[in-house]
Amino acid sequence: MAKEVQQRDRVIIRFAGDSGDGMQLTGDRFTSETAEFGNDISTLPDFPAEIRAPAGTLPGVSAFQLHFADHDVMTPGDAPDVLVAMNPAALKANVADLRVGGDLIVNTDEFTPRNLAKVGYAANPLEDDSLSSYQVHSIPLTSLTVKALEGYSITRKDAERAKNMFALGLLSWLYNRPTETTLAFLERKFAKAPELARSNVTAFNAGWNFGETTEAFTVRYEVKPAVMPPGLYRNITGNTALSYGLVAASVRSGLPLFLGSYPITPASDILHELAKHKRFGVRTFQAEDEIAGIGAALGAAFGGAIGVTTTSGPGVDLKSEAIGLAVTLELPLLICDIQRAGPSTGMPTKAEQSDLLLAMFGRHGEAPVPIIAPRSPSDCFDAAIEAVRIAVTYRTPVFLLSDAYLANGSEPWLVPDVDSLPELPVVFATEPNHAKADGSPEFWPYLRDSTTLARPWALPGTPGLEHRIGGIEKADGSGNISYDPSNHDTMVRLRQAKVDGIARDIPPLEVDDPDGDADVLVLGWGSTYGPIGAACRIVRDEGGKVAQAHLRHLNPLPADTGDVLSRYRRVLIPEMNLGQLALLIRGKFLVDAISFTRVRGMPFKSDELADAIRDVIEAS
Amino acid sequence: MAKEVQQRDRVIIRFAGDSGDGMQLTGDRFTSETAEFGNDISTLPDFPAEIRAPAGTLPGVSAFQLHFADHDVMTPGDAPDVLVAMNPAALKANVADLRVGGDLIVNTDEFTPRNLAKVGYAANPLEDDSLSSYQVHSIPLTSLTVKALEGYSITRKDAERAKNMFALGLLSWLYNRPTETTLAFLERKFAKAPELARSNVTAFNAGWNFGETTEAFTVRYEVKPAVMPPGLYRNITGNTALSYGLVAASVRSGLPLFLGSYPITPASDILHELAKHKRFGVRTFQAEDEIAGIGAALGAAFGGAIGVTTTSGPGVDLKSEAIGLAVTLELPLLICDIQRAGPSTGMPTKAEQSDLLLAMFGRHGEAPVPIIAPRSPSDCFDAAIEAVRIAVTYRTPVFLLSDAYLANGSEPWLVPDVDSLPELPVVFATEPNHAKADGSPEFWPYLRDSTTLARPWALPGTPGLEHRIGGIEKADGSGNISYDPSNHDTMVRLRQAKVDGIARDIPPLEVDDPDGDADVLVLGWGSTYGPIGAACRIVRDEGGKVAQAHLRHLNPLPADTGDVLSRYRRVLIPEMNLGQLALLIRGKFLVDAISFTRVRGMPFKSDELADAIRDVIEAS
Amino acid sequence: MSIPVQGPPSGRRQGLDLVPVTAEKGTKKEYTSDQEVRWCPGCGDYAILAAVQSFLPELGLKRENIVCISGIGCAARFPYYLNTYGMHSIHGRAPAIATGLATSRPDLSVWVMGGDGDFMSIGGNHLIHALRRNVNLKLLMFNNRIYGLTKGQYSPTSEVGKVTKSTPAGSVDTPFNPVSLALGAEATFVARTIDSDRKHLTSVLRAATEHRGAAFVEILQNCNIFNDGAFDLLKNPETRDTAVVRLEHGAPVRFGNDGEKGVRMTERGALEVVDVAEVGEDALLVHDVKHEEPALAFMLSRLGNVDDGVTPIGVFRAVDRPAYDDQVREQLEDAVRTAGPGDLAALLASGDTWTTN
Amino acid sequence: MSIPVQGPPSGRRQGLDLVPVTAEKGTKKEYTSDQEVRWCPGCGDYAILAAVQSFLPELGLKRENIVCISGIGCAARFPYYLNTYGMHSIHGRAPAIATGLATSRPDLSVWVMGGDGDFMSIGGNHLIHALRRNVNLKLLMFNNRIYGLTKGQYSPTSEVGKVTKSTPAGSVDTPFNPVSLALGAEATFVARTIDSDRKHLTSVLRAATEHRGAAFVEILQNCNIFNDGAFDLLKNPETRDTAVVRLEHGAPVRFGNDGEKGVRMTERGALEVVDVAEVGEDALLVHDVKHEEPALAFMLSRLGNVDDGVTPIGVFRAVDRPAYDDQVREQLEDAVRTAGPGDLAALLASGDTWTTN
Ligand SMILES: Cc1ncc(C[n+]2csc(CCOP(=O)(O)OP(=O)(O)O)c2C)c(N)n1
Ligand SMILES: Cc1ncc(C[n+]2csc(CCOP(=O)(O)OP(=O)(O)O)c2C)c(N)n1
Ligand code: SF4
Ligand code: SF4
Ligand SMILES: [Mg+2]
Ligand SMILES: [Mg+2]
Repeated sequence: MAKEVQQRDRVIIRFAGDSGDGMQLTGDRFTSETAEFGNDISTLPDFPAEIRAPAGTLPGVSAFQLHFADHDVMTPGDAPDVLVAMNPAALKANVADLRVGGDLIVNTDEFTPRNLAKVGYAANPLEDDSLSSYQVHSIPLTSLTVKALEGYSITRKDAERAKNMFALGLLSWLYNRPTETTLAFLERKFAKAPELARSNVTAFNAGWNFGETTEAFTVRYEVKPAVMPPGLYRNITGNTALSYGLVAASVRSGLPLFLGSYPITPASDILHELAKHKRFGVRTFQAEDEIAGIGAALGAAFGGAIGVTTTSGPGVDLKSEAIGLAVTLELPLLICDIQRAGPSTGMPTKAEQSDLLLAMFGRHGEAPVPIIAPRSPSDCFDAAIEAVRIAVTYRTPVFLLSDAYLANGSEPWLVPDVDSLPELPVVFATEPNHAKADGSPEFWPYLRDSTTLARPWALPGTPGLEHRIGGIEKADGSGNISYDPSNHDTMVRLRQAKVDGIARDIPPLEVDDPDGDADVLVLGWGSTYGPIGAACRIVRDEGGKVAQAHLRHLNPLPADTGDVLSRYRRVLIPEMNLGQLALLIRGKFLVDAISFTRVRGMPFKSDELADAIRDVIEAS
Repeated sequence: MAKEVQQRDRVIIRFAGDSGDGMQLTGDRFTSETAEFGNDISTLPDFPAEIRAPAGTLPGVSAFQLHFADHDVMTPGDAPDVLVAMNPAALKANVADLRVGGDLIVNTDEFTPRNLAKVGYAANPLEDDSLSSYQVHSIPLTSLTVKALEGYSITRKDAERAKNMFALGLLSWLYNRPTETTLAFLERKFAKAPELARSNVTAFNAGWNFGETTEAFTVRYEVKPAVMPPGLYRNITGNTALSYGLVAASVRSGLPLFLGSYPITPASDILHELAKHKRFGVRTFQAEDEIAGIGAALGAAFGGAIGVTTTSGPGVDLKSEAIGLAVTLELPLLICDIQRAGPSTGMPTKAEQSDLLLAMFGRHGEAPVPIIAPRSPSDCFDAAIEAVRIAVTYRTPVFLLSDAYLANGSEPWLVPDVDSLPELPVVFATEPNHAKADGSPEFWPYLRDSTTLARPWALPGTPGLEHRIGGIEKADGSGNISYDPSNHDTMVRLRQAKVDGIARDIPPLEVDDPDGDADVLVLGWGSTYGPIGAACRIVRDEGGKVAQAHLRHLNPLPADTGDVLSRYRRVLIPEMNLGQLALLIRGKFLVDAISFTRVRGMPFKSDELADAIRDVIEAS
Repeated sequence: MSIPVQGPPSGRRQGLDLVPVTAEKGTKKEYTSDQEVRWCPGCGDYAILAAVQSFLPELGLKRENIVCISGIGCAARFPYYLNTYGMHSIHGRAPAIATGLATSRPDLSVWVMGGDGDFMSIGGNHLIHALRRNVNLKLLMFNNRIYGLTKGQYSPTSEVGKVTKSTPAGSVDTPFNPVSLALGAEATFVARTIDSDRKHLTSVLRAATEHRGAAFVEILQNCNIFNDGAFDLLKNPETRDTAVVRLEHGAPVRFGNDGEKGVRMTERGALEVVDVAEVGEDALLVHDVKHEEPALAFMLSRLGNVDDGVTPIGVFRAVDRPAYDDQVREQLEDAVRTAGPGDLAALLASGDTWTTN
Repeated sequence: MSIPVQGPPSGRRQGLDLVPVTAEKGTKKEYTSDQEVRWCPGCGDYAILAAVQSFLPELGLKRENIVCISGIGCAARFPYYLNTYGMHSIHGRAPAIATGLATSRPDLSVWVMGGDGDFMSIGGNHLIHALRRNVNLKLLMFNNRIYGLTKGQYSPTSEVGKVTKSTPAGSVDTPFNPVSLALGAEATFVARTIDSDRKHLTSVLRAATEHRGAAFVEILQNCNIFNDGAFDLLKNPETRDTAVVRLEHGAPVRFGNDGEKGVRMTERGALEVVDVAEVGEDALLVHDVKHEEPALAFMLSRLGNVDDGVTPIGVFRAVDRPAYDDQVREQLEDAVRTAGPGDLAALLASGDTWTTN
């Protein structure tokens, strides 16, 4: 009974199984328990590609990884310490990532000749020595669960399905997690089917007791709670945080939120989430295509709403023309691009950072658009508010570049106090702003604010300000159609200056250079923040010196970016693309930045990044 | 009778009038006569914006400028020596450009109080001294024409309309042009209305005789023929040359040409031109939108045609997603972007070079596309053939970036010998190229040529090569769907390497550095070739040293670009955008290139470029 | 100003309900902007503009609550000339943009103007979706059966065999019949009228504004530059009475110089043109714009195929169906009614939470 | 190989004319690719795949001359599983891509497969234009009334009130009736069938291949994950006979367990469901797929509105009209016939030329 308890400062667990095995749910529950316990966490779900592949096949494998620790966690982790493999496909697809010496928990019931053959195992890997570098725990999870549930009046299928709760119980025991939230969750989830609720609870307890009783496990682990700033926490994914950020921006600005969107992985969840918040006056319009989605958002913006459109790469392509219209109309608009692996359909469920230059340049003509990128799942909340702030202040479309990893990954979030959120005051035009030659007042829709260069936002319904805007070049000030060559030059430069000028209004680039004497700066953007931070930590732990800076504003860049870069001998830019930020930084600052790229649809491993940093330090 | 004849080495004439005044036709005819005479020429039509504005208004002014000389001409000229203004609007819109001391020929009949008021002339400029810096020739062109045509059984309207032929006759006399082609043209044009033919000929002759007889003109000018390489010449616009280039590529490759297009200014004329060439098996498909246009072209390419789509900026935006598909399908496809002033609708009839970065980066994911740009109207012919060559050789979409100026501008073209045109041999796959595990043959659509990295082009209808391609990431070689992370990284880099590798297959960057000792290099691309060349000539004529290089291949750049750049102390990059090539050059080569930009919808003036060059020379 | 995003308590609405009215109707002059009109002299668009400028004041709405949204094309220049709020957007997308505006602003009367290319070529999809959704928009399509602005290519409503710049050997594709297409797309209001018939045009506009939901109006418009005379048969005093069939709700379908012709349904479910004197008025089809099923209206839309050159004009269909935007707003109101207005702090703190201190 | 771009001398063509045939018909196995099928177990797409794989060999065409083009969606995975040429393209654009292929290659039999979202949402415009043009394509729309691939949002064919991930309070927009929309878009061939009725499905496919031009086939398809049972009424042996109306050319429209029900046209030009015993078979509407006007077919497409839950299946319309691609090719042939094949040297040297030496 009294098993040995070992201390760990961090653990990475991956649950892997068939799409139908409920691995996402298992992961979610373990995450909740762990959060409740007080560890810091980072999670990474790894869905199968798009459609549900036939059971037991490789494309059907669904996985969920979580990393928890007694200190702050920056990534979902590179190599799992524990892999739960519910079938041969899950084993095959995931075992290579398992740390040598790690725990491998397999559901032996599924290791039938048929299932093994399905994924190309010539022999049963549990029976040869191919897994000898791991601590293998072969457990007939399915049959143990079914046995535990004998006597319940549920179908055999339902009994088998509960095996994920058995596994969860076992893992909860292994890491000594609090179980209340899971038990409460099961009651809630099966509120309408009490027998299912009871049987799932039983399966969960059976798993716990199995750990406690059996000889298979000789040690339990303990991971102490992390010290985190005090406050109310919840776990949150990037897509949820982004949605909440939009709702918050609507509340704080007093403007209604209008989402025009067409479903696409991995952005659809934002549409789903926002569709729930009708009480906040949020309108969600599922359009006939991406163009209609952004078009409707722009129409709503003309009417005074916060117009938002959410999509991923292929949708951004289609929205290009409308974004260009928004640039020239100078209306606020938010385009959220949840980046996925391209080109074309690519790998829809996988992450990539390859839309940066698309966001910068993906429209004909000179059509500058500010770009913001969140760095972590919970940061999507703040990034969304900041993006809306820029859009409404500067009357401009703004790009928010998230990605599939941020979208579905999660981490604990210190729930902010509503009053601490930025206010987003918006002043609409109500009066004429110009005098005609005869002295009578008139309204000039392109007379700019001298600081922000923003034009007035005059809503339909405002008497006396009736005006027409359009995509043809406009005369500076009056906004009337103009084909005057030098006016065009002026307007092109004004639009650029307006966007460039936002640099005055954003914080300087924060640099994390603990001793202030590093030679090498690692510059990143977006979801690589965690892996880069973890890699820097690895390098520093070895005594290496490295500085980290992470860009939230990609366009314009913070005003001091050039200064910061010039303080370091070498600049390393890791990206999940072929070097898009690197091109911009090199072109703008003539700094010989080193581009380190991996385009695998997955976050960097902190180990490989640490290697890259070491290489640069050594070479410099 | 025997008027004084003065020699000129070059003359710039601008015809300007109302849209209904036939100025384009007049310009065209004068161009033909001048070409026939043997001068070198460059022309620039300047259409009114889109719709026909009401008669006599400024937006309704239509102009045509031509520059002819006894030596090679590089641009349509900065400031006209002669302005023909058919009405007050034409005068007002154009007179500021006229060289001081230049000839101003005005049609006094149109200078009525009503017409003057229409364009905001408080007083008749012919009657105050506002035009005193020009040689004003006030001529009642309309009434002289009508008088000359008394007795013809045509309507008064038709008689008035012939005033452009009167003006043409006068100018033809003034510059001593051969008149046969115009007379023959009129016979052809009015073949079905002989009375109109006769009256137009009479008007033309009346104009000639008016010059000969009246005191208004005391000198005639003579511009000697230019020395040009011997051969058969014709005048050609960029859009026609581009169309011919496509037909030639079809003939030389033996592949049928398929154009999928949606009308848009200034690209529509290519559709119109190609629609005429059914005898060449050219299929033109006027699609429901730009996406369908490129989609159909891609479908045709799958079937073995040269698939082409023609458009301008807004259309390119819309085609982005399909271009990304073509990138990953690795099928040949040509996207001709006839750039116009943006963003959004912008100024549809005006030129700009602002789609370069769109062509480079305007698609989600890493989706590299080769880019070619013609440098002059006739060069569109060769550029089109080169673009098709790259597309079919490398199985890739290719961008051809022309612009509104090249599209409508014209110059003499030494008609090439068909046999001298590149052959474009294409080999389709006919056999399996791989062996299954069991040794039986199979076809792998993504097994690449080891040199070009091109994949095989296997046409439907080829037995044994049945295969499926798609936008999802494909396994290297087999082309089967693959979500394997490292395969994706491989494929992303392979597609990039394929495009980068084209650099091996294009000529080195030609540098025009007469003495080989210039410190300053002017680097350009596209339609700025003429103005840059003319500016360099101006600077060199003053004894300045400057080198010129012009990029035809924008992606990839010629392999020696970096070398060339490194040979010069300063690099100046003039562009009709905000510095798009400059960003690429700086980012790629870390060269502190100076960007000189004007975004006015019109070609650079060679004078302002010469100034810019002088500044750089002085500063370096 | 504050934005009235919520309308009064819900319930089925009529025509321009929710759009604020004014005591003093405006004048045509007030509805005319200061921008110079730049269509070709003689263009049919002028007549449409004049009709709309005269008609709008009649509605007695606050002028600032009228918005006109267009795409690109000659027709699409329309907003510049109306002294209301307006947006000249991008080619084909006006119905989508207007959908967003109408859905978020119940207090606006939203008009969409455009050409046949704008609405039926590049914008075809947005049009049919706006119609099936029944968004509260007035959609006026100026059908000149040609692309005017791009200087004369054939359009999706050009007749077969049309020789244009892009079809020198004649077009080969069957055009859309805009009325049929709209009916096939579940439109609740479909009408056709003619640029030059000011009275009829105005009466159709009036019917369209009385309709709540998407009202699609095809206006046959002469492009005297690139497709001159396309509708001469319908305009020429000599031919028009035998060519134009004026549909009137509740009346038998008759036409001809003295109403001597009529339209009757055959047993096979087709229409035929008959001599009223022969068959008697009772045998004629009685037009019913309120028919819950669009099939009869659809049949009428094909009359030109049955009897060459005959063109029915007027309202084909005008049935009640809740408007998309009204329903969207109702869902918001319902949510607030049943669960109270949103509480941001509660939202942020929803789900499993824990506290550390 | 050389590309056969020109067909034999022109003239009106039938069905699959110009596509090379083979002496040895293939087998279902030969038409099955080596790729693992990745739909959810139980998905209706399996039945459609099996039917197509069995049916195609029947045509006796050379397998390499068959091409299947799709957009994106579950349905759009179809090409991977057919051992013919295929392209899995981008969302909604398959009809456009196929148009280019069919227009340039008369020797191919081109099929377009996709879902209701692919064809009617993002791809709606390409669909209606392909139909009016009458491009020689077989367009099969797998209508599961949901977005499957993106995990369950409502689609333009979802019924009003549908609760989905994106419409938690129920959808408010009226869906398209795909048959009505196609007819409104001037389609020459329109049919509807059901995934699970192999025999009917195959008979409709046969009719579609016999048709030259665009053949639009709506296949009601069960998505057992996100919209399970959507068509149960039409499949359940208890209800199907009274719910499904099988249209047969030339036959009176009857249905019911023993054909006891029938469809008749009222004087008002609407349809009604009647008791055959009462009215007599002669009173029933006789279905005519060849009717030159689509109005009756349109009326039939609305039968479900008239009598709730009744769904007509079969061929609604199948009329002759020259195919777009055939006509395009004829224009090329004509040009060559009248003016000879193109001469590049002559083209380049056309217009005003001059010589210098
Ligand atoms: C995306 C895009 N494609 C093409 C064009 C070019 N274009 C402008 S208007 C137009 C069609 C005009 O025809 P129609 O809509 O019938 O209007 P009309 O000019 O006849 O009134 C086209 C093709 C454009 N502006 N934008
Ligand atoms: C441009 C673009 N927009 C959106 C998507 C996402 N997407 C893929 S399939 C699909 C709809 C699927 O529904 P349907 O066409 O009915 O096919 P089903 O999966 O139901 O067979 C969507 C929205 C995409 N791949 N590309
Ligand atoms: S081109 Fe035609 S539609 Fe356009 S303004 Fe002129 S007449 Fe009117
Ligand atoms: S989600 Fe639905 S349509 Fe897609 S494969 Fe599964 S059952 Fe079929
Ligand atoms: Mg038109
Ligand atoms: Mg579907």
